Amino acid sequence: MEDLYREQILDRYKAPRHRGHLEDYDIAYEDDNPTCGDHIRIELKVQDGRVVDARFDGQGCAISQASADLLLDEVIGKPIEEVKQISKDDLLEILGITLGPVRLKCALLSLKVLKAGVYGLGA
Amino acid sequence: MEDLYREQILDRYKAPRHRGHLEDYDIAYEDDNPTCGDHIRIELKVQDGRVVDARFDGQGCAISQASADLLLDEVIGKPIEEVKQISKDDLLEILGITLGPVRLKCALLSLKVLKAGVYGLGA
Amino acid sequence: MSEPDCLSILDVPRIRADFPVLGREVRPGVPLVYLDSTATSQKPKQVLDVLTNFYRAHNANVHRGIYTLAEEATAAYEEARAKVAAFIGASSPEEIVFVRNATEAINLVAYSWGRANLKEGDLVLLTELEHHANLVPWQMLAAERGIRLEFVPVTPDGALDMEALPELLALEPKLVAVSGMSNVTGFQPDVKSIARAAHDAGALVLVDGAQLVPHAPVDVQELGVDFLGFSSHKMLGPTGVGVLYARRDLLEAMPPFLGGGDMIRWVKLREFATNDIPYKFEAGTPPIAEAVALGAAVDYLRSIGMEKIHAYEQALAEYVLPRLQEVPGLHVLGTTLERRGAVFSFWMDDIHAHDVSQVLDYYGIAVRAGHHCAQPLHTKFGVTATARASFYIYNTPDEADRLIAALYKVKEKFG
Amino acid sequence: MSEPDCLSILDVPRIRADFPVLGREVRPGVPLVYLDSTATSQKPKQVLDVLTNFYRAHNANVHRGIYTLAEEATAAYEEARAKVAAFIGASSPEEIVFVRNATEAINLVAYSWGRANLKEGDLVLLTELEHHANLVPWQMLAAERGIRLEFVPVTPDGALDMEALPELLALEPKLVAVSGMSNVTGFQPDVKSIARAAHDAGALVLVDGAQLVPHAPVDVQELGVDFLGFSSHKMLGPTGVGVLYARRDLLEAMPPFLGGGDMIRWVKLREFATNDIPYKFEAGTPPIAEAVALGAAVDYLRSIGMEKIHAYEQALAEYVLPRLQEVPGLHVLGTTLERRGAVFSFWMDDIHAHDVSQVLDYYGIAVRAGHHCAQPLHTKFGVTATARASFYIYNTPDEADRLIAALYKVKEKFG
Ligand SMILES: Cc1ncc(COP(=O)(O)O)c(C=O)c1O
Ligand SMILES: Cc1ncc(COP(=O)(O)O)c(C=O)c1O
Repeated sequence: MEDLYREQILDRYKAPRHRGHLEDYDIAYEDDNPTCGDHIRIELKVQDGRVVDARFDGQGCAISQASADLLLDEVIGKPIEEVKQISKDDLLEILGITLGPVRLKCALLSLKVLKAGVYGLGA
Repeated sequence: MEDLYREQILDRYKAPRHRGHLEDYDIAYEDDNPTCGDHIRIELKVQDGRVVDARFDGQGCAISQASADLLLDEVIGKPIEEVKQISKDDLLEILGITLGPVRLKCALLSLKVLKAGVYGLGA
Repeated sequence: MSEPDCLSILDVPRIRADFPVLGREVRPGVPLVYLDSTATSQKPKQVLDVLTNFYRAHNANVHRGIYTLAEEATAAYEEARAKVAAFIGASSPEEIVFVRNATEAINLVAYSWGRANLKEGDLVLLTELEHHANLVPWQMLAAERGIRLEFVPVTPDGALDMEALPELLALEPKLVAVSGMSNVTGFQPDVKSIARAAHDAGALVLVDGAQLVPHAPVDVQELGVDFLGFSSHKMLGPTGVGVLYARRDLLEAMPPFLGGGDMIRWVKLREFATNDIPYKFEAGTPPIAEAVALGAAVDYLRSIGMEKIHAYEQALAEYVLPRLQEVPGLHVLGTTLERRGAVFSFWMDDIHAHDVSQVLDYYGIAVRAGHHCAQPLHTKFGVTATARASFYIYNTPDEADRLIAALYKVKEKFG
Repeated sequence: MSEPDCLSILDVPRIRADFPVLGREVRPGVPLVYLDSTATSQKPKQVLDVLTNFYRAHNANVHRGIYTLAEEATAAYEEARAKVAAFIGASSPEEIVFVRNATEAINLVAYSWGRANLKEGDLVLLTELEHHANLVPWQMLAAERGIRLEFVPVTPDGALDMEALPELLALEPKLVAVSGMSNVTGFQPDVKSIARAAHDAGALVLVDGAQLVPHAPVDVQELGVDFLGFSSHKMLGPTGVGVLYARRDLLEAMPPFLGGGDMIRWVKLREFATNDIPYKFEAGTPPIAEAVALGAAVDYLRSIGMEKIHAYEQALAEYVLPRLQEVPGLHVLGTTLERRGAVFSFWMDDIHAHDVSQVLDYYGIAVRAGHHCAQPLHTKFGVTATARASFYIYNTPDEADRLIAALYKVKEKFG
């Protein structure tokens, strides 16, 4: 547990910084993990090719929700081209934990949603 | 081999006593074992409820053919009612060998044909 | 039920010694508490010995060979069939078809019996308790053939609403397909009464026995079951083999399902004739070693006694359920103590089942999290996922205590 | 080919030491000579160790569990899939579906791809060499859907008549389904050329790899195979598991076959959505331990090298065939030495194959007798049953000598 539920993750789960909705956004996308019911929606505000603000909403396990919150830390302020470069490994490094196959899906749901959004699947 | 191909069986296989056909018969039946192609036909001549003569024909392995020949030894001269009583165990005792599941089917084909005949399936 | 009362029913420490995996530590110093036997059971060394001994001394393909090994392998395989037949009270071994698992057993019935006997508008009556294995094959048939599906409702305490049955049977279903024991609520429907009523209404009865057969005595003739499917891996046997029991006359009338070697009487280039039952339904090389080892699992279960196993699990349920319900904010899906096995699915306020399971794993406790392949039942109860702790003959009340203690830790962590 | 030449290819004595059953005596003083690997192969201890170790230390159900054991079991199962994919040159593990055996693999294609893509009058091109597993599923589809079947003829020496192919392909079959190696004549059709020609004619290509995959290097991409089915038990792995390889785009477009847990994305009472490949085709608990052990069998085969195995068996064929043909009154079904494995089906004048096999068993020699699930091929050659001796990596030229010597005894006995 020490390894999996690091303070950071429980923290972000209980008191997320980026949970909520934007009044006005340029990109939004949502998806879920039907097996366990994890759900994530991400909204991005983009100006001059740069993400100026972002929010997520959703429900699910601590890993999936904390991962979304930590991911948005990374995203906010970055040019959209750099956001596109964020990899699975980057996110796992931010999370700082080793995950089994099932939990990996939880952790990566937010990234999957983000990517689908920035690659133009969202509106 | 000593146990399975007793002299008696090889003998009967090579020089059967009852192989052939009757000019005139009251009961005849034939069947086969489709897996291995063993085939047996049995013809019986019945007078006053008693089997007065019998022949078999067919092809297949030594066990199936010798079993038919030895079975007819038993049958000839017997009242049809007693023929109906001949059991699987009787035949195996006559053969005097222990058989695995596959060979059992070979050994019992003649009895199956005989029974089908005397119980009126043949004409 | 107190701990010692439970343990007077079954000599669990002795049983545990037969299961190598139970000696394992999940991490150094953290012993395994395996509470996921509903997903798959562990295997005693008696079963593993038979499995490896088959390969080490008797391995050959079955049914055709005349040589020593092939005869031994065939005899062992057919003996396993006879053991399974006796175990569930079938009238003969020919009524036992070896398949991969309970899922394939039900699909076989849907493909073979279903496609030969059900036409557009015909009704199959299921229940809201069902595992996906007893839903999806019928949904596929509904999509393909236009058969109708209706469902016996589940009560708030996780049992079947038997009062709804007469009305549903009045719709004249052709088949009533019901789980013998829910893998979520642990409820064990009264199969005998359902079968009697179904037969009176002119329906055949299929029982999904994946959970029932490992946990309770089953006699298909006395229960009046026409089709029964179950899996070896949930009853101490290996993966890769399961059983379809069907009444002889049904099996004989059913068209074949899979085509290939062994299921044929003869084959020409453009046509074939089918073999006798049960071989008609066993195309290709069967799970030989697995079936033989399933026979050893049946021996093991019989040596303990299914009555005793059932009684032990009922006693465990009485021990565990109230203690679980004492955990604040914890809700059990399936609260009846009547006709139930020792399976407990639950959710905790504001804590996702994944997180529950993960924290429990930290304490060595293996429970499953998810919808347990019974999504409609979860939907009905308004939850997406539950954690599920399930007990079998090798689990102790002490392990239940450890589970409860760890659940308080979960609350602490996430509170 | 001389004995020492064969043995310079493969270190057979060392290999034999890995196979516990080969130390067995059929009767006291009569060691086993196992010449029936075409029916099922023996298993090395490396495979048995992985199999039992799975149950002793890691056993859990796959895909859903979050706890340690379940994660280990899932990782082991998926690793086996990746090993199999690499072994046959699949472009990704998702193209590997675990089934029971080669027979189920072919049935899966017939049920799923066949029923979705073939309509009345469509042609499936088979060959006269085929095993029942690659005949009966198509005959069933012909009876149900009115598809047509045509057959590439077999030549008198037991090979395929490739000259007939262009004419048959001109009939525009939708699928060409051909054995990669005959289990009767040992002939190994030129799959690559057949696939190229079939593709040019607009057909897909299914290869029955039950015999090919255990005995020769296979690269599905290089061969141009669209579907490939094979069985673990013929390639040193356990019974109860087999493989369907299919190209990703085909698998993705195919409707599901069996319904139940794991093959779904979500389930409501009256509808479901399918999971991603390969899970879409794996309903219910898969043969987990068996797949993991198949992975170990693949490791074992790779550690020897499929090229070497193939070369050794070709050398054995060159050693055995002429010696067999010297036995007076003995006729081999399949006399070509080109493109062949070390499988020899034969009949002896006036002696039934059962009797041949039985006498050989007396000398400890295990050969199969019958039609070897290739009845049309036997009919074509005018025989009902043959005896079949088949060799694998653990068989020696010395064992072939013992076979030949025993065949002379058979003649003596029945002469
Ligand atoms: C060429 C061929 N195809 C298919 C099969 C069927 O294999 P299985 O019985 O493992 O499904 C066999 C095995 O006998 C075979 O030799
Ligand atoms: C009630 C019930 N039915 C069917 C199944 C399916 O069993 P299997 O996956 O072995 O086919 C299960 C197993 O999870 C079950 O619990």
